[in-house]
Amino acid sequence: MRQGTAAGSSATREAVHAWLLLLPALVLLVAFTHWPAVSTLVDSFYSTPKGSRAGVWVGLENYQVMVGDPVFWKAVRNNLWFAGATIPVSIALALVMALWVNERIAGRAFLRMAYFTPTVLPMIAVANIWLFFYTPQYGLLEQITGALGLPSHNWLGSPTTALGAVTLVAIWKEAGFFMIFYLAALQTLNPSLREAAAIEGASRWYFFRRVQWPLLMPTTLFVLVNAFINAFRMVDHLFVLTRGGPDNASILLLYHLYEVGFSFWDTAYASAITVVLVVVLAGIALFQFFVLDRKVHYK
Amino acid sequence: MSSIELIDIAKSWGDATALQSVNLQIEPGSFCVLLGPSGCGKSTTLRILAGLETATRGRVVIDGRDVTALPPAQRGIAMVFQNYALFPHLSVAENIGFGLSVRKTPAAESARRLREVAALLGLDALLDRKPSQLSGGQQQRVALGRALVAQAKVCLMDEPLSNLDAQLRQDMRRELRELQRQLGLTVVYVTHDQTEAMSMADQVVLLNRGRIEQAGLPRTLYARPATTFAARFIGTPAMNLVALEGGRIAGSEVATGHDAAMLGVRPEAITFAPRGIPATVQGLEYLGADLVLRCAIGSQVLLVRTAGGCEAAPGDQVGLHWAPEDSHGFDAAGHRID
Amino acid sequence: MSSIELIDIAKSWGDATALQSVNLQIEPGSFCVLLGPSGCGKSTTLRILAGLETATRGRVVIDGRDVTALPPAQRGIAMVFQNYALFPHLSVAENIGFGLSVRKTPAAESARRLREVAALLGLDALLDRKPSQLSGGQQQRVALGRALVAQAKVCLMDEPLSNLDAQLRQDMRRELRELQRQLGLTVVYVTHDQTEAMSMADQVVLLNRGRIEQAGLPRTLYARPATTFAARFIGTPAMNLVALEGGRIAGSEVATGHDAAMLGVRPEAITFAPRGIPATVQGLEYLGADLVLRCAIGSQVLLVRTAGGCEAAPGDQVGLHWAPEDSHGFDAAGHRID
Amino acid sequence: AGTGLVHAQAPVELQFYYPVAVGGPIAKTIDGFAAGFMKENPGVKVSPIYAGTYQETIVKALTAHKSGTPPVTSVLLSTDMFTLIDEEAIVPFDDFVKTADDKAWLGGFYKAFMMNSQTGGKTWGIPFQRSTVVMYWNKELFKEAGLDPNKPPATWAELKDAATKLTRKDASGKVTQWGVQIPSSGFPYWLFQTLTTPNDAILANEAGTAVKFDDPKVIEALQYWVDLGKAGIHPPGVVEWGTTPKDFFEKKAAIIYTTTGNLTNIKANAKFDFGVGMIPGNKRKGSPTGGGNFYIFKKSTPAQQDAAFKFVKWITQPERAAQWSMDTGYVAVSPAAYETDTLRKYGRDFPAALVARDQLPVSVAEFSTHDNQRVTKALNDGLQAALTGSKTPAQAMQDAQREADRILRASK
Amino acid sequence: MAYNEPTLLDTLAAWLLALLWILPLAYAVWTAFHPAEFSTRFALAAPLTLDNFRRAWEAAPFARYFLNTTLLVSMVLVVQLVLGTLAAYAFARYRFKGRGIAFALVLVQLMIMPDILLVENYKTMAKLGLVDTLLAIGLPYFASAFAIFLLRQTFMGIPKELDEAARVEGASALQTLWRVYVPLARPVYTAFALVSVSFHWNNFLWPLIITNSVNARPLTVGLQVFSSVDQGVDWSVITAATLMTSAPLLIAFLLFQRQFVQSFMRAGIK
Ligand SMILES: Nc1ncnc2c1ncn2[C@@H]1O[C@H](COP(=O)(O)OP(=O)(O)OP(=O)(O)O)[C@@H](O)[C@H]1O
Ligand SMILES: Nc1ncnc2c1ncn2[C@@H]1O[C@H](COP(=O)(O)OP(=O)(O)OP(=O)(O)O)[C@@H](O)[C@H]1O
Ligand SMILES: [Mg+2]
Ligand SMILES: [Mg+2]
Repeated sequence: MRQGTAAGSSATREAVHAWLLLLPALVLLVAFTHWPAVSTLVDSFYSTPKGSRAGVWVGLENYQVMVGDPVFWKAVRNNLWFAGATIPVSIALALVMALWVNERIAGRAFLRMAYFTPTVLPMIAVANIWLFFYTPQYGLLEQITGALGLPSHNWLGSPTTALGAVTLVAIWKEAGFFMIFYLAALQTLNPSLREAAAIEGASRWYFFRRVQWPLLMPTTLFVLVNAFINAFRMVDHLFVLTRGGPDNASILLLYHLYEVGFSFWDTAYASAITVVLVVVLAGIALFQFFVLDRKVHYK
Repeated sequence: MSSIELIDIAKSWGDATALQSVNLQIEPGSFCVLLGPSGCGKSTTLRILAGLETATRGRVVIDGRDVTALPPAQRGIAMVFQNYALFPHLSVAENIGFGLSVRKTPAAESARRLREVAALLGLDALLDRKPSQLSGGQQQRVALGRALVAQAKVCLMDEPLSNLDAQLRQDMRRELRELQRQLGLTVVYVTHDQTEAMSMADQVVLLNRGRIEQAGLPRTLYARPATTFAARFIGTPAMNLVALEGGRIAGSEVATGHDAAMLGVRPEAITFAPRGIPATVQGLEYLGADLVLRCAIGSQVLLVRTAGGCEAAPGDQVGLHWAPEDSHGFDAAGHRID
Repeated sequence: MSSIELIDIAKSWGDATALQSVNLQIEPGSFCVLLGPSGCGKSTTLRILAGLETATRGRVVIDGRDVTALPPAQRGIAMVFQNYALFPHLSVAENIGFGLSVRKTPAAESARRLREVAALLGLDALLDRKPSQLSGGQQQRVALGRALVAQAKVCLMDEPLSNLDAQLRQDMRRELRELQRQLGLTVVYVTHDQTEAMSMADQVVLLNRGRIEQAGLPRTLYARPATTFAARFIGTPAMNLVALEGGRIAGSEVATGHDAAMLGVRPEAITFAPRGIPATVQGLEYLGADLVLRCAIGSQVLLVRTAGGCEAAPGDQVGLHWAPEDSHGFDAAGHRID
Repeated sequence: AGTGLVHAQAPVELQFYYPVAVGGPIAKTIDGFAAGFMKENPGVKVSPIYAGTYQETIVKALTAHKSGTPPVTSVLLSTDMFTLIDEEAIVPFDDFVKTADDKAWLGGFYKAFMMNSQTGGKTWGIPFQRSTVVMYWNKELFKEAGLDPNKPPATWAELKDAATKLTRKDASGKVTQWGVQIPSSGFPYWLFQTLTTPNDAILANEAGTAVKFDDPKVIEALQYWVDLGKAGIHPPGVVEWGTTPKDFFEKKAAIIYTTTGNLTNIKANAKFDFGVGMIPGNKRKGSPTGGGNFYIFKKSTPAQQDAAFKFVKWITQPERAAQWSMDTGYVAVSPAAYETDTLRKYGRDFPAALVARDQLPVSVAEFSTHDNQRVTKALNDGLQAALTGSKTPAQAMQDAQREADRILRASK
Repeated sequence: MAYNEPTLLDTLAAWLLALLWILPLAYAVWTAFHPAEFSTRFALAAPLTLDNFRRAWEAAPFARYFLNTTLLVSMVLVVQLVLGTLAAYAFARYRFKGRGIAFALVLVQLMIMPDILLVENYKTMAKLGLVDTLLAIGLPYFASAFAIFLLRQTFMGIPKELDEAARVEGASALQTLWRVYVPLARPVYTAFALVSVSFHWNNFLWPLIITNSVNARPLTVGLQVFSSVDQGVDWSVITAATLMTSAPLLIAFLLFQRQFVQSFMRAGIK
């Protein structure tokens, strides 16, 4: 009996400590994220207020509009394509890069910096530089393909390649970013495991597959959730490169959302898109997290 | 069967020197035990042998092949790490079978070998556990299992039994020795347990501060220690080393007939004899089977090992005796005088 | 000085039961040694005592205070972990001084204590190293130092000397025991080394499969093992346990005068006597000071410990003798018959 | 002059957002204006606030507006007028125009600029940094192609003709130099107006409530644009706005359409003799205007609004407008500005700067409606679809019309 | 040892990828130091010039912006690390009711695009009277789900034995955190710091909207002046301005990447 309450009180004390540790972060989160997010949810059930005309309750109308919005669906399709390309490719590249620069490879400091540049350079500049790369006729890509005798191509201006072109920029940006986290994680692995594997004659691939990869799972989970979310959040370069064009060939959901919110000023409809985007993202990301977290090996 | 040769191996990290100049020859199929005090360079020697550490100087030759620059995987060795180095995310079975699956050993064969090793080490019931769910000794056995299952021609073991209880340890010793003989393994074995060294070794190598102090048959090291260090290091309790002053035990009139700076006598070589050298019991330590008495002669103290049942108390006067062939003389530099 | 009481402690992880029902009383200022085979629950007991593991059932009382629900920091204990658990990012000095600086011990005082402990453990020259730059034994000494410097009233040590060489280990034992007496510490000490258990313990607790098999004075455990398990576990080589058939040694005509299922005789209690029980030498093991002979009587095998110098060869016929008071009878369930 | 008797101890705070859409030390010029104004009006404290591009400026302004703390005045796109009205963010200037002087001032701007500044009989914006689309051509390339470098194409037919001659291919058939290039990224509708206007089509009504994308004249204009591409004398697909001047410098395009705001840039970077001319006509001449107007925000105090009005009036005076035009390459907003000595001299030295002015009489309003960006997007999408060949011009414009009608239903 | 070291093939591939990755930077360097006409032509004989940098430097009060940005990123980083560390520790080492939900609530921040919250957050700042301050720029980013998530993953990977050892030594939860977890997670802190600093160094829209005066505005606002595309892209000045503003970051990275080299987890735990 006594023991039960003693154990109980220690559990309570633990919980109090934990919540105290969380408190500052949670207060700020609630104030600057959750509260605005809830008001976004509320807004999505009203019409867009225009001047002194307050929004009126319209129920699900904004959502119905969304279902009937062809641009929205185009953005959804594009975004799925974009996510399907950026997530695996950037994670794989990040991992390979991290594995390389974690070793004593020639020019390690330079390689690290090279891979990290996408994170350092501001998007405004980067997008403009990529714009140059993609420019027909004298752009870098053209200079290269031209030297190889290939025909000229308007990468950003043709609907077949615009999405691929912006995807490439995203991969470039993401891979270097995630590389940093893999690199940090690799450094915390116990080096004697590598020795043990070396003695057993494991090849690099085998060692990676059986030891490093599983032990990097906490980081992969982190990176995966972020890559997934970023696939729906990274649109900055669109503003410079294609503005979603031509004819929505490269439009992504968040870009569409920006258009609706900050160009059309249809805040209610924007709220509805936000709500759907956040709910779907949160659903998938949290599912990923809570399912995978169980399978991840932590020490 | 593989021979091993270490030629003039030295190793230092910055200022810290772990090995000074180690030359060692290990016969194919033999069991070589590295002995020595903590920090003397035993693990370092093994790690250089394995190729996990690059020697600052010197060469490693296995089977006549210079492997100094070869990666561990190409040296054909197995190893038990002093800190186990188990894969934390793999089960016991996977840890043990790691090398087998690396080498793509057929499934049936690996299952059989895994079963055998697990049975040998008493791990059958634990095969699905993760290392974090094992006791210290169980982890050590897994580490041992991982090395044994490989059946590599050369097996390096760094204190593989240190966390096992006496009984299990004894069983293991026997099994290891048997396995080694059966498979013709060349084993290099680090231990701090002399019983282990004595009972298992074909050759004992005694290291001290990164140098080989003495290498030879166990019996030789016990019976004819080359230096006072070797004399003191081997045997429990350690050999008594009594300072002599002009052939007499310092602070007494007892003549020894030795012209040496030090006289060594093993505690177990001393018996009680009414007409022996008179000594005073100063203290005693009970060790179960044995009793160790601390006896003073002049200014010197000698330990005497006797049967556990013996009745003695501090202050008792006793007579001590030892055979001339049981006494060892050392010069002032600590070298044996024969 | 602190007393410790474990009341009906049980611990399991899912299906795996580590402790079944442990009741233990440790006197204030005493030195209690936990002995037992690998995986029997020694570390688990210590960890429950330390508050690192929550017992599935039962209570822990230190100094009359129920600490079952108290966090480790409030129990006033120090601990040496079996796996050392050194802080890899801290130097040796910082590792040892960790607790002192956490408890804001004045700088002068901590410096003094650090110096003392470092000197005691022979770590003076290594104070600035990181754990990764130490040998196994050196790491273990750092772990020991971290616990000693705290001078907590209760000190838990999990195989603190397992990776040290015999000599250092003996020194350490003596120092530890002295320190414990001086400071009036209550020490709970896990070891698999019986010499250690015998020479250091005020009380030996023998665990087997999560239960206490026998607890008592070292001499009692040696002289009057309560079960065949205790009999076999304590002593090296282990006590001979000979199956009896109607009072006779199985497979022979040798009558023992015991009405028991098993007869126990310690190898060191057996002497050679021309008119003793006839036996055949089957094998021998050389242990330096000692020689262990394997002798067969009927279908049973007995180990006999004799002096290392003894000359014997397999096949020799010998006569064995032991005193009646050196023989122990056990019933079929393995319990002692007195 | 004596209208604003302000107490010295209570200066009126005048926050003023402005975007930067062209290169050059614009911030310095603006700060200079602000300082000059404050010197003459000690009761007012003007804080000019750089607010990014046009798009970022309106985001910033409307965000502040929605939080109840908008700037007092801001330069925003003239096409944002309907949006700002709908948001009830701004007040018309008419209320402040009290004196005859004020009225004269208001009437002094080019009509073409006022088209985007007035609706429903009220003036909501005052033209400030305004531009229009003109044609630039490379005289050297003209010479090389055997064309008269001083006689730019003036009609669609001439344009097509000249462009055909100006297009060059290398041995493999790859075009190395395009005859003409009309950018179509970002705001294709604006460039499209350089084709619809000459074809005598006006895309939106003055009230901003109806559009005529499916007008045959509009489709014809688009067809012309698409045909330029099909003829292989205009780059295929969507042409990037931002790189078009560079294409011109690099001689990858012999004729380009772009804003007058690019004049300074092209003057500085073109390493060859170039000409600036009016947009070629078809049924008529004409080009859309563009750029930014001053607006006054509703949620500021009357005193602030008064001060803002004064500031706007002050800054659009001919001398200032002239200076602004010279510094930035924008078109000066009133004929009076071109009568100033500074601009007159500048025009003499650099006649190209006057082309925009000369084109203004035939210029039309930049396309703008209620729910402007949404309707614009419908049009842009249609244009890009046609230019990339995924729809026929007729189809594209009909689709855009349908979409625009749907959007504008609510505004009617 | 020779084991597992990258082969020549790896080195080649790594360099090839690196060259691809650094291409934008390389282009920026080329363009920034050459006159505009060489921004699209790579002639070895091209003359060098600092004129682009001069033009960029004069276009905005960059000195002040550097100061603001430095203050901003330091403030944001410090607060993020402190709050993130505390929260991550709670998630990694405490079992308590509502943990899953609390963590989900934190993760949700990752999905919500901060720009969507512009209007609401502007209102909040206006209410707090913080508009046009550095604090206002940083405040919404102080609680970083990214940091919390990252540190949680890291803390979970730190051997439990070390936590136990610290507690046995009498360390309180916070002491354990500070003396054991934080130092052991150093490579991860380095990684996060680099990323957070880069992000806030380059963050644009929110700072632009919430600030009005030179006193509070960060570098990117200055940088943005050159991105205006109304008159076409002037790569020379954009790249010069970019190099100018990013140089501190690049140098910081080169210095701090060494922090990754140290690995700790070798000894002390069997
Ligand atoms: N986390 C765990 N989950 C499941 N079983 C465990 C766990 N930890 C320990 N055990 C089991 O509990 C039993 C007791 O473990 P404990 O560590 O106390 O053994 P020990 O007596 O210290 O052994 P050793 O001498 O080998 O260190 C062992 O059989 C072990 O496998
Ligand atoms: N990385 C290192 N840097 C500096 N010194 C080191 C390093 N590793 C080991 N040493 C030192 O080298 C010496 C030999 O170490 P080694 O591990 O070989 O000892 P050992 O004989 O195995 O001892 P033990 O029995 O205690 O394990 C020790 O004094 C140790 O402190
Ligand atoms: Mg060692
Ligand atoms: Mg244990």
